[in-house]
Amino acid sequence: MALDKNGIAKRIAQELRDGYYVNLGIGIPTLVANYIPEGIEVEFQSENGILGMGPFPFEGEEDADLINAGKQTITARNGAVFFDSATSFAMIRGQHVQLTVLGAMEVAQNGDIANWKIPGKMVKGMGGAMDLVASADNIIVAMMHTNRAGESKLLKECTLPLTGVNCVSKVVTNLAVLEIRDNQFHLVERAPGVSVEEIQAATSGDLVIPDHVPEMNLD
Amino acid sequence: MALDKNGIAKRIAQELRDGYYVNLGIGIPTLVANYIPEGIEVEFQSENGILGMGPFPFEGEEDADLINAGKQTITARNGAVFFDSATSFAMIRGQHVQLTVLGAMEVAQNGDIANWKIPGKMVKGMGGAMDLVASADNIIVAMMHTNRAGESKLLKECTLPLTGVNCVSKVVTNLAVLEIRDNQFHLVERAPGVSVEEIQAATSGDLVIPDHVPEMNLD
Amino acid sequence: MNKVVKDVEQALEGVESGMTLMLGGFGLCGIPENSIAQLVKMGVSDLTCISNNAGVDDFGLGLLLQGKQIKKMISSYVGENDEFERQMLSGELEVDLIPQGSLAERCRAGGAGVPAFFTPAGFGTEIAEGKEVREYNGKPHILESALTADFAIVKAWKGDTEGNLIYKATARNFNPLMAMAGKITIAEVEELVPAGELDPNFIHTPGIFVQRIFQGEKFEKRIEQRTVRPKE
Amino acid sequence: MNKVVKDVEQALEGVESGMTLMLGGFGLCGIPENSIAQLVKMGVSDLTCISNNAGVDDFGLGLLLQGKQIKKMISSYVGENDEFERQMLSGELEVDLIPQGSLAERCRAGGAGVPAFFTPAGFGTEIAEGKEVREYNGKPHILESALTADFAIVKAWKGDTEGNLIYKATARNFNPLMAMAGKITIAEVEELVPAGELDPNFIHTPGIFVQRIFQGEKFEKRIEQRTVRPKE
Repeated sequence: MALDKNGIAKRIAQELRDGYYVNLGIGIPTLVANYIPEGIEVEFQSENGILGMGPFPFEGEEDADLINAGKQTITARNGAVFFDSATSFAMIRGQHVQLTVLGAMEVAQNGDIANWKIPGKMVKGMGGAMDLVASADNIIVAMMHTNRAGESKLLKECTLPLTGVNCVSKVVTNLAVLEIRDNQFHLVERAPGVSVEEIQAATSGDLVIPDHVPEMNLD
Repeated sequence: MALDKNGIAKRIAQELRDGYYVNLGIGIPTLVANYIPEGIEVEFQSENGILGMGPFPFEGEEDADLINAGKQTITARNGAVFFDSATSFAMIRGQHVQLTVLGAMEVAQNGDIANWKIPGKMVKGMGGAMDLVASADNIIVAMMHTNRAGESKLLKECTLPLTGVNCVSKVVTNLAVLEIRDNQFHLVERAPGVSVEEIQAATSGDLVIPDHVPEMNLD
Repeated sequence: MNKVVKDVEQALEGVESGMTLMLGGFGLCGIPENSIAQLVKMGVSDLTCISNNAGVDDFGLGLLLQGKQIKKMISSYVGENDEFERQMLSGELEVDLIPQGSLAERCRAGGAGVPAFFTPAGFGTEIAEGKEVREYNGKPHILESALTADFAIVKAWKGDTEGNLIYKATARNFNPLMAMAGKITIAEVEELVPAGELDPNFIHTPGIFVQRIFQGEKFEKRIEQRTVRPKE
Repeated sequence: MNKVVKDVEQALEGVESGMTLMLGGFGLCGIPENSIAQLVKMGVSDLTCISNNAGVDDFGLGLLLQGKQIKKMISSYVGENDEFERQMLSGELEVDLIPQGSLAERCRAGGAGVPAFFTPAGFGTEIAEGKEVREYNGKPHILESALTADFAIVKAWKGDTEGNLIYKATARNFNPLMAMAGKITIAEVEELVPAGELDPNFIHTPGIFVQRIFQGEKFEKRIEQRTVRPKE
């Protein structure tokens, strides 16, 4: 069965390593914070100026001056730090953040990503996404495998305006985990109960399928 | 009579304007802080990271963590701020400092200045001088008119390695106040009792002498 | 060096139609509410506004958009605003979208006298069109230039009479960077204290960057996305 | 994220001969005394040291010069040191002198992922030789590149277990910039406190930049120029 958003987040959480500083984008990536594996300590950075982001505040304890990049009210953990936007992107551009998780509209088999603009429709802007994808060594995209029209979001080439080039290293979708290398998608894991054929059918880019494709372990 | 170092400092202090942020170099420039005209408020920046520098500490109250760019123990005034070296030079390079006073070995009539290196002798380094002279709009040089060998320090062209080009706007020496424009030194004031002829003799660069050259008023 | 002005009217004196303004804040967090209200009142128009976001329909820079006072927005993210969308699609409003990190660094550069710098952000995208590309450490970078403004308008938590500022939590964001980059920088603060009351070790914006400071009359501090968890 | 190491030995593990080190401090103010003593003890040599100054004969980096452990100094001002002078004039020591503001900005750039930037400092001087010149705002600027180091060694006043640092007064200087630019950054602090004790609003160096932190055993904090006025 294909994963829901929480399932995708749960699978991505397995990519966390002890000591990682992590930037989570808006949407599915935000949910990753709910599934930190036991025995692992990570610290969340939000590009509007906090390191050590905590959970949402208790009702009535919201502080308008304390938000994340999604403009949601949040809290600060013990040991948290606030800083300005230039320092924040110094952390990102300077590769001090070990893992970036973000959503996408399209990912190409060369690692290109498009997630900020649909020509002719409303343009909301790239926010920090272009800085994040251009800087990070370790970028995981969290998204549904196909769009609402049922078309594959894993393409030979992106059709939408790019956010960054050759930057995505891994994609986790509702159907599969895929690695990007040698200009191809490499199928690494299947969602529980999802067949290789389903994944192949939903993938428009070149897909390398090994002999054995294990199911994700989400327990 | 030619001025002493304190006289030079006193004359330069007349260039201070209310609301100026001022960077004073090591040596004679430091003394300028002792002669702030009444009714004028200025703030001293030291490039090692303080704005709002106060006088030397009382004996026994020195703090090793509180020094100026000359490595002297100092105090901080009410409203002072400490900052890092990048922020300090952001102030300087970004032209937020209205007046820079520094010493020189040579000044040329096009505004070039040399004050950091004598080839073959010990090289101590430029410290912040190159940033200061390249950035500031308003640079006053405080120096003796001639060197120990009696040679003019106001030249057609500098002979020593340059610290900066076309940057000095005014020179105050033990003999005179001179402005630099149109590739010439313009004599503006004489030290009390010093003749135009003495100044002319001590100046190797082109000197423009107006009909009337007033004496400095140091009262 | 006293930087205190009487009120918001005096603070914004000299702001004219056609000028370039920087306005601090991220979303509605840390925006100079009182100054924005005054800009509406003054009716200045044809403004170029540099601000990470464009407010919401009825708050923040959205208020200036309603009055069609803005000619051009320079931002990184401009969602959350129907009037913005309408004006942009109709061509009434020019929009220059900039990666958020480049926007922050370009403001800092403007204040720090660094006219241009290389960054990897945006390489290979339409943002890089017409920009110089150079490879460093095996990676392409594009040359970005500094931003400055006729007036930078920032909002701080506390400030002293010398213009020294401190910000609270994530309301800091672009404020300290824009404070550096204004030809004239105006700070509105929640609390104005005498010089010497703020610890010199913990100032976020040194007063040298600030020309005018005043205590804002009222801060609504609207929350854009109120997310909470129930008390256990 | 606990960054605490047991002592200075553990903190400096992995520093090897031939490496590039950044060391914070201005003169003798805010230098990592304990780490320098340990470098002497370790006897590592052929070091390239990036530091605004080179200490005095018998303190600070002067101690490493005495042991001829430094191959190259990258600094802005190196007076106050006879042994330095001797080694430089005899050609034993390479010296790269950099304008102080460019040094600071190059360290910050290294930490911030900005590989190069333009600055007016040094144009027309020997510092600009071989460097690209470009005019901005009618003024020539030269292109300077970022600096990074195998290890950055900084000294802070207080630090917490997560590596968050605060500095005291002008002992801040180059420390926060170098902390950003080390592949591994080591912080020695006068006082190490548990996470949560430092106000998150007033941290000078966020812990993300620091890999190892320890409380120094002893700080001499020598004064270079003791200037005082008599008590009235």
